Amino acid sequence: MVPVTTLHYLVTAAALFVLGVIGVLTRRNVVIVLMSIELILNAVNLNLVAFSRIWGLHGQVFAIFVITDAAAEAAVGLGILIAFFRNKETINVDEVDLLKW
Amino acid sequence: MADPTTYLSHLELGEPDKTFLDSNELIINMGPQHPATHGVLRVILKLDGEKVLGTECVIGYLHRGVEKIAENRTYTMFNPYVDRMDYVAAVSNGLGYCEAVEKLLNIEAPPRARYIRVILTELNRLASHQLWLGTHALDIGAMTPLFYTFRDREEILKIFEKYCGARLTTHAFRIGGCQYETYDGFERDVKKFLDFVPPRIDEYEELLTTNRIWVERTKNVGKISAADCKALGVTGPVLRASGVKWDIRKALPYAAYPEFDFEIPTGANGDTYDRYMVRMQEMRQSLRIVRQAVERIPEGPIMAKVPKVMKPPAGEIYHSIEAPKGELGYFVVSDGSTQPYRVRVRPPSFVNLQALDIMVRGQLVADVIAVIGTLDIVLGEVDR
Amino acid sequence: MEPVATTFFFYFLSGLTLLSGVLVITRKNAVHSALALILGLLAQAGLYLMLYAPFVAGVQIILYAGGIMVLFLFVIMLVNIERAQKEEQFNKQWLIGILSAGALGALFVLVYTKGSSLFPTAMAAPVESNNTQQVGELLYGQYMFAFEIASLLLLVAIIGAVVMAKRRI
Amino acid sequence: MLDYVTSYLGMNTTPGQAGNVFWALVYIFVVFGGVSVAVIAMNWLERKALAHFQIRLGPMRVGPHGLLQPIADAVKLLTKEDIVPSEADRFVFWIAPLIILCASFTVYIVIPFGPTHAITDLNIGILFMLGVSSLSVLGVVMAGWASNSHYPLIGSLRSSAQMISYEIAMGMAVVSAILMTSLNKSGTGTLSMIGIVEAQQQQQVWFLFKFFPLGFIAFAIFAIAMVAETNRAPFDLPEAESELTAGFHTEYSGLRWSLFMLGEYTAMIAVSSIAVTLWLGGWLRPFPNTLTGPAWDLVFSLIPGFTFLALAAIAFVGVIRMPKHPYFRIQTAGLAAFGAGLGVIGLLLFLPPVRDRIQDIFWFIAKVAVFMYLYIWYRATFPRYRFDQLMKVGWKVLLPIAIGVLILTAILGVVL
Repeated sequence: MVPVTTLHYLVTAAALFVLGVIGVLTRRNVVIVLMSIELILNAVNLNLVAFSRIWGLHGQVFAIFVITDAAAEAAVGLGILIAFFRNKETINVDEVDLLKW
Repeated sequence: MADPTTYLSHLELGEPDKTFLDSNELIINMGPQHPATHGVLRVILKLDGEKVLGTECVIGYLHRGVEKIAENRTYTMFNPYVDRMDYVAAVSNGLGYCEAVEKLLNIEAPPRARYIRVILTELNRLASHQLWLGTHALDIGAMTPLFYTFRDREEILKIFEKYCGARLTTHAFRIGGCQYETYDGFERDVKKFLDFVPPRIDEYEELLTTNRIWVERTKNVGKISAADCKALGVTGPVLRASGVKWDIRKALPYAAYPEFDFEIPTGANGDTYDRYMVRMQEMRQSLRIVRQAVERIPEGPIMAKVPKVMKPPAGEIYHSIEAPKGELGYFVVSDGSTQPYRVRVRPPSFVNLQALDIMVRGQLVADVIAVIGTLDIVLGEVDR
Repeated sequence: MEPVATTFFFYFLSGLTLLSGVLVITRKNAVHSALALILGLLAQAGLYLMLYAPFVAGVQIILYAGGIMVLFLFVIMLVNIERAQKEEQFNKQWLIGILSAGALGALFVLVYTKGSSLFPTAMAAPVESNNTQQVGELLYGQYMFAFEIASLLLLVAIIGAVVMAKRRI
Repeated sequence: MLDYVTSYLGMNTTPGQAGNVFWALVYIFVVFGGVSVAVIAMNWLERKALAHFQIRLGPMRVGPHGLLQPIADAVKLLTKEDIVPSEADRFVFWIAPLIILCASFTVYIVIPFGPTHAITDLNIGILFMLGVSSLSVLGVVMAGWASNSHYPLIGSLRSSAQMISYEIAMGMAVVSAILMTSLNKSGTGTLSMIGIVEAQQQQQVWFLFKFFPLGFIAFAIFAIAMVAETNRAPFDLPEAESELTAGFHTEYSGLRWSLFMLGEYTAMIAVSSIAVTLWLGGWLRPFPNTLTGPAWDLVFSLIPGFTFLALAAIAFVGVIRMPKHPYFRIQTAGLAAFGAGLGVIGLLLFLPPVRDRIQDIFWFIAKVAVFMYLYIWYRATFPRYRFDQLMKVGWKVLLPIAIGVLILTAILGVVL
């Protein structure tokens, strides 16, 4: 069997990234779109940590920053979602087409 | 005092599929099978998150038509039925009914009977308050007081059992006096009980009165003002906790109460904690009354001269007593026959339950439980 | 400590990650998606452990699986998902979306095949024992400024979320 | 193969670190079984102790003094009909108790019952524990949501808010204990559970008494927060039976419900273990540095045996006090057998090889047992908090104090 190398992790991360992009581009449910964004961020994290295996711990530090960003993004995104849902009674991303209501 | 119609809660049951975050309400059905509704009360709660926007009580799950039954029974035959209304304070119920019919018949129970009545009624008040304390504390989450109060209530029930053979639905009194003379050692039993119970009451207070969590759970919860109490006809400890010194035992004395020296404990804020304190002090006052009564109990007959077939003259009478839960009134109408034309009961639980809505509006779900507990309702009496 | 069965665990965990990713974007019910995502996050924490990054793995479990996903589940419960389930799940431009994502994937494949020489195949084995300490030293030393900015970002996010989610301020 | 199995024996480390899968599995099974037995014993003990708090007898019918009651309960729960509400989300409903159970059991991977008596020693041990135990909130949320009913939903929302809020205060208290581990010459702290206990050994003080009263305050905050974390009285709002019937597990019955209970008790033992490890010196025996010398070592190593002998003696007192009526013959014999079993265990613990190995585990379990008893005591004494008061306590009292203690600990650690 081929020994597991950095490239293996990178390929996994790339596949995860593509899955996330597909989710963001095709789903209509805002919650799932937000979760797909989490997938993308996770793919990035996996890349960073995999690289940190070679080039020192800086990648792990950045992974922690990315997790921080993900938390902030989730909080704000879900806040917007709740405000939106309260006004329009839907969580359909196609109907988010007004700049004000 | 606002327009009384504002107290009629008009709960419009909104669309059920709306969630409660988008400024819409959640309708929750509390009961009729719920551990904290003391029987089969059903409260429809309109909630905004955990905040109560309104309540509506649905009653009648325990309706047995007691008042209607009275119209087909003779005065004597109806006597045991009243025990089934407030089954935790059956002696008080019997006392109210017997005295109402006695008034209608224009007879008076002999002094010894009246003393026995006072002793048993006050013991029953204590038992009722103990049961209230146990269940109320259990509702708020303190499990242990329940067992302590039940242990001590047992002693009272033992005295009842020795006196009349029944523990719960005692049927202790008859129209015109008491059926049974006290048993040998009755006074000794009661005195022993009087000595043993005050430390036990201190024990309950030790567990609860200064307990931080208990105070936080009950202070400023379910507040009701004296004016609102009066407007709704709320009586009993609930009224007294709001600062109104109204006790039928003092205001419209009956039985042998004028002969005893006791105080009416009152509260100031009308919150759940005050009602708790009022009831705790009432327990001690009850003991005081019982002690005086048992020391001064006169000798003599226990039954007035009552005709075998009771045919009260046509007329009507309203007689009320201070039951553990508030004013218990009997309105008896006689058409001169052996059966009452109409008996109407004014149950304190039923009237006090009306206050639930204003007491819990704007408070949290957990407070509904505390307030139902503090109202001390018995569904047998509410539904009759 | 030498890791055991590295190859097996790598394929197992990365397979789990990818499977959960597929489930996330295909489930109708958002709660099921969230569950799949939690599974994926945990599998990824396992991958981090295999990469000798235990601290990141711990943070992943605490923050992602225990914090952010609870937030997601919370919101899913609060918004009405019954109706969202009955509606069309994919939008009209789904074909274009998949095509562009596929193009992106092709780009990745291209980069990794053409540039495979860039990545060393042999892995250095960093010492695991004081990983947390080293990360901490970097975080509070070299990346101090970034750390402060991140904390400010979180504060802003908290305020923003409260402002948006609160009904009346 | 045999070499592989025996290669671990005699090693001075945990099987996980030694990389010996066989022994790791053995440890896992031992810990899993031990915890399950502890939960069963805890079940019986809670019912009996609570009953005696409340002037009742508790279970008396099944076995002598109700000793077999937990088994009877387990049989009842296993044979009960498994009801799934028709509108429930079946998959989520099914998986929610499993998540809680897995989360609570996974924590035991890093709990050190002794210097080598742990499944493994992760160098992020305490982080791992907090993280994994925080996963059980997912199970609670999902159980409430999947039941598709109002009471469970409110219960689970309450519960998740409560668990997340108290996790923060808990984390702060834990961090202040971790800071104390770095107060050595090299200034390197550790997150490893074994390392934390060893740090206490080196500094010759339980962290409870370190920087008195800072360590004590942090411990108190943790002790309060852990009760809230495990949804026990007086913070048992999620399952406040008088308000929400049973909170998030209202719709559960039979086996699944028992999984929730198993998870709850397992989590209780787990968080108590964290508290013991961080502040009460883990497996260290009392006064390891003042009462030193072989004589004291001997005295302390005899305590486990005497404890079991005392328990056996209590059982025999029960045998003597048993009514002499023939109806009770089997019960008397059973209790005598139970007491004899305890006595045999006690005698076994006197054997030198056993008593040296068992000491650490005994002291750890004894300390955890104190917390278990406290849980029961709380339940018998306190009323229940209201939700807003609970939040107030968590955010406005515990969290600021915890942060203050953390800062003071850091300052003192630098200054001293």
